[in-house]
Amino acid sequence: MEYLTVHSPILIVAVPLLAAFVTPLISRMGNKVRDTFNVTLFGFTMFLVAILAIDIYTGGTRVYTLGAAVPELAIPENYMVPVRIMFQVDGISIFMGLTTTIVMLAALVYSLQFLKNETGQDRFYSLLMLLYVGMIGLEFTGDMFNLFVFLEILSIAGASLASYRTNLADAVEGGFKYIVISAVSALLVLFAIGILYGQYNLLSIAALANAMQFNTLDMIALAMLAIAFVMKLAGVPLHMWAPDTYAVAPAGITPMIYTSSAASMYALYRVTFTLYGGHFDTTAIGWVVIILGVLSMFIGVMMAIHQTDIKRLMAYHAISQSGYMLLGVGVGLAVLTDPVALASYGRDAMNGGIFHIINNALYKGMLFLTAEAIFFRIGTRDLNRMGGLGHNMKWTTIFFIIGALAISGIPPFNGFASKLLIYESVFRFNPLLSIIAMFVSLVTLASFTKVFYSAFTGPEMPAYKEVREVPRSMLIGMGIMAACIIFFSIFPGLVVDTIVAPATEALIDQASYINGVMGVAP
Amino acid sequence: MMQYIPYNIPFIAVALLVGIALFIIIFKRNLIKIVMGIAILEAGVNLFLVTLGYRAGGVAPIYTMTPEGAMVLPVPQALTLTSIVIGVSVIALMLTMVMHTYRHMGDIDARKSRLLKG
Amino acid sequence: MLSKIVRTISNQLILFVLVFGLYIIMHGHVTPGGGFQGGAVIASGVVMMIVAFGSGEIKKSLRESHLSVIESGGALIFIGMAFAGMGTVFFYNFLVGTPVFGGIPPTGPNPGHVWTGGVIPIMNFGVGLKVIAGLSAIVLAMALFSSGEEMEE
Amino acid sequence: MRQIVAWFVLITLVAFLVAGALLMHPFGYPPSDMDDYMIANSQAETANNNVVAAVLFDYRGLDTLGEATVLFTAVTGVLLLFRALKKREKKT
Repeated sequence: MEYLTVHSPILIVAVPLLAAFVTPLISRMGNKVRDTFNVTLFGFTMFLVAILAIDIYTGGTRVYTLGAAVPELAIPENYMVPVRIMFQVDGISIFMGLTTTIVMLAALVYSLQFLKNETGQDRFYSLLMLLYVGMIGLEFTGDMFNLFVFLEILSIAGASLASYRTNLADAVEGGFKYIVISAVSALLVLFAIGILYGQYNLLSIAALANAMQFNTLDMIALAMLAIAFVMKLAGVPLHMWAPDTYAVAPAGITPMIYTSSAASMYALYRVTFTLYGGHFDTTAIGWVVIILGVLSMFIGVMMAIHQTDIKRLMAYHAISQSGYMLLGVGVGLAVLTDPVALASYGRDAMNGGIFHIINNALYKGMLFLTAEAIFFRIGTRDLNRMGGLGHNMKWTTIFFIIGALAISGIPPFNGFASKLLIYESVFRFNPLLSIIAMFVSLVTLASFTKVFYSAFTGPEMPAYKEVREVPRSMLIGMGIMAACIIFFSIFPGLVVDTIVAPATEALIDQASYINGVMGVAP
Repeated sequence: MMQYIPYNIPFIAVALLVGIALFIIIFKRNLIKIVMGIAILEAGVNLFLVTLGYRAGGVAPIYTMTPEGAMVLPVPQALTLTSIVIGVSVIALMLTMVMHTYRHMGDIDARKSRLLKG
Repeated sequence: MLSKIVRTISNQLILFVLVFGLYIIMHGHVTPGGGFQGGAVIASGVVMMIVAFGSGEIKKSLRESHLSVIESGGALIFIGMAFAGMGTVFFYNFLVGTPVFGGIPPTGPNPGHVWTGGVIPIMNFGVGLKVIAGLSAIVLAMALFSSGEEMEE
Repeated sequence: MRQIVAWFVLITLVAFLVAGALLMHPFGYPPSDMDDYMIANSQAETANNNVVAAVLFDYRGLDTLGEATVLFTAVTGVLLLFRALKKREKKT
């Protein structure tokens, strides 16, 4: 147990990686064996995530140096800078890790029966595991170049899964768009890493943050990193790929790609708070993030209203919801150097923004899954051709209602809890922003009401008389998400205190992140 | 700043290479050309990484039968190797998708396809 | 399929390519080279065979499913060596000082010895297998697709 | 309009890049704290003459594992996209 706790950061990455490598071999023994194998190894990974989370929430940041004589030995003896790759897991990392793991569990279970009649299942599972590895690695790593490598893993796995249905031209185009955007953004990240490396000869995030001088070159690097991550998380000026890709990706994958955008958002926060924070007045960059957030919120929801493709509509809502996260954390960033404002509302705004990440991954993921369940049964995503599905797909309808109410911020659902935190704190920062946020929430409600009426209510359509409820594993996949949503809705205070507040603290407290590496006495 | 210009020509070359690549990616609409643009962008970034590690008069960082003297930095070479392989992978996947698009559309011009507009 | 001259020369040349690639892979820890470089050399040999004989001919002796298995095997060797260091830390070079590839070279320039490097030669071998199989599989799949052949699942 | 915006973005980016290139450390004289450690200690720590191989497989081993994974992912992805879409009749 002790051993597992010490090694859990790397095992969480290495075990699914092993599963991905073994899947092509083990699938020769039959589909049942392969499914059991994957689910078992993922179950073990979940167990590891759980023990790591408990360890972090009780013991603080964990550093794991790969290849050193002792895991905690980040800097070689009698030397001043770290030379090895290290994993550095703190509050925000494990928060993102938990989010990713829950979504992955739902996606994996959902895919089990969804894929029954498709070819290429072995490779699908392999890539799904690799997508998970990419996200978790991106969230846990404490090294800039390693972050780039994991970013590429998740991009390539995501893009090839997005165009899984190669018989549809849209699917291939969606995947191509995603890979182009990913490649350009990853190369921008690599360029920025090169600039930082050339100046400081360091690659560890903590050591770089320690050495940061914030001269012109650092600003250029920051601009590149910010552009790259905003591109990857589908913030508004660079959001064009998101609807195409989200709409065509097969079920189970859309929530995962969406969560990988959240992982890019984590990378953006990690760079702005941990790498660059504390060296300059963050007000300006905070405002940039806020403006990006408001634009994403507003334009996303406005584009969503007139969509008729159910998944495109949800994709635009996903962009709009990312705006809330950017807004909340942006306010925190803008007041980072002002202790009074930070204590009175900055922390709450960041809590709201970060809490919204997990809420949104859950209900947005579930909505994507319900949309895909409808597509699975009736073979179209066009809202105008749906109707009366509530008669035959009762569970899907219930899940859709839960998700729609949560995304619109209706009390008592968890979307309301996080949005309320954002409204209250942002109102004290700038009332106008808060009003825009509330307005967007109303429009979201209107939009989802429209979807609900056109898809689920109304008389039973003759064409869909034979439509049945989706298979059980798909229902379980959606049920996992719904259960988490309900849990989060009943105990929002508990969730904020246990997992969100440490995440916020980890972002604000740059010094302890640096000390986790640089402070270890040789 | 001025005194560095004669020595910084490799970095300027990198900047121009990246500029050319971005020009291609932004303005060209042929999918193959977009892939080529990304390949050039990769080449630019790889050149940047490997020039970062050059030490004047240095020898390759391999001790086997090496002459005495300062060695160039090994880390950028490792990073470049990693990034080359990643580049190959990305481009292989992109070309796969282009081949599929061609099969569906009979054409690889992004203007003619429905979604790849912006 | 190209002309008989090309086919004959390719048939002779592939041996040299294989030997050269293996040399680069197995001496990766003493001279310039390593798994990726050597793997790319051998994979380019495979590409030469595909060009000379045509993908349909190659498909009879080289299936993607086999390549996929070889690739997984290479990846497993690599990650297995990393896991084997778990006694101390993931990726710990536990073979240094042991009889297997454990010789420690003298500090400073030296003639070099193959029996050094700890886990690195083994990892190089795993990566080499992986790169050979991976790159060949990509090119073979593309060649088969563009010649309109049916792919196995 | 779109063209103008695109040109503006491009020119700004290239200007930034050239400015960055001029501000970099002089070519051939990089700072080298981390790399000096590797050059000095790779033979003793990893029993390896080739410092680049030592960096690849030991000091930054996870990057190489990630890189191998990227290649694996790409191969799996390519084979996934080129797969036959219809299930084949099982040979008995």
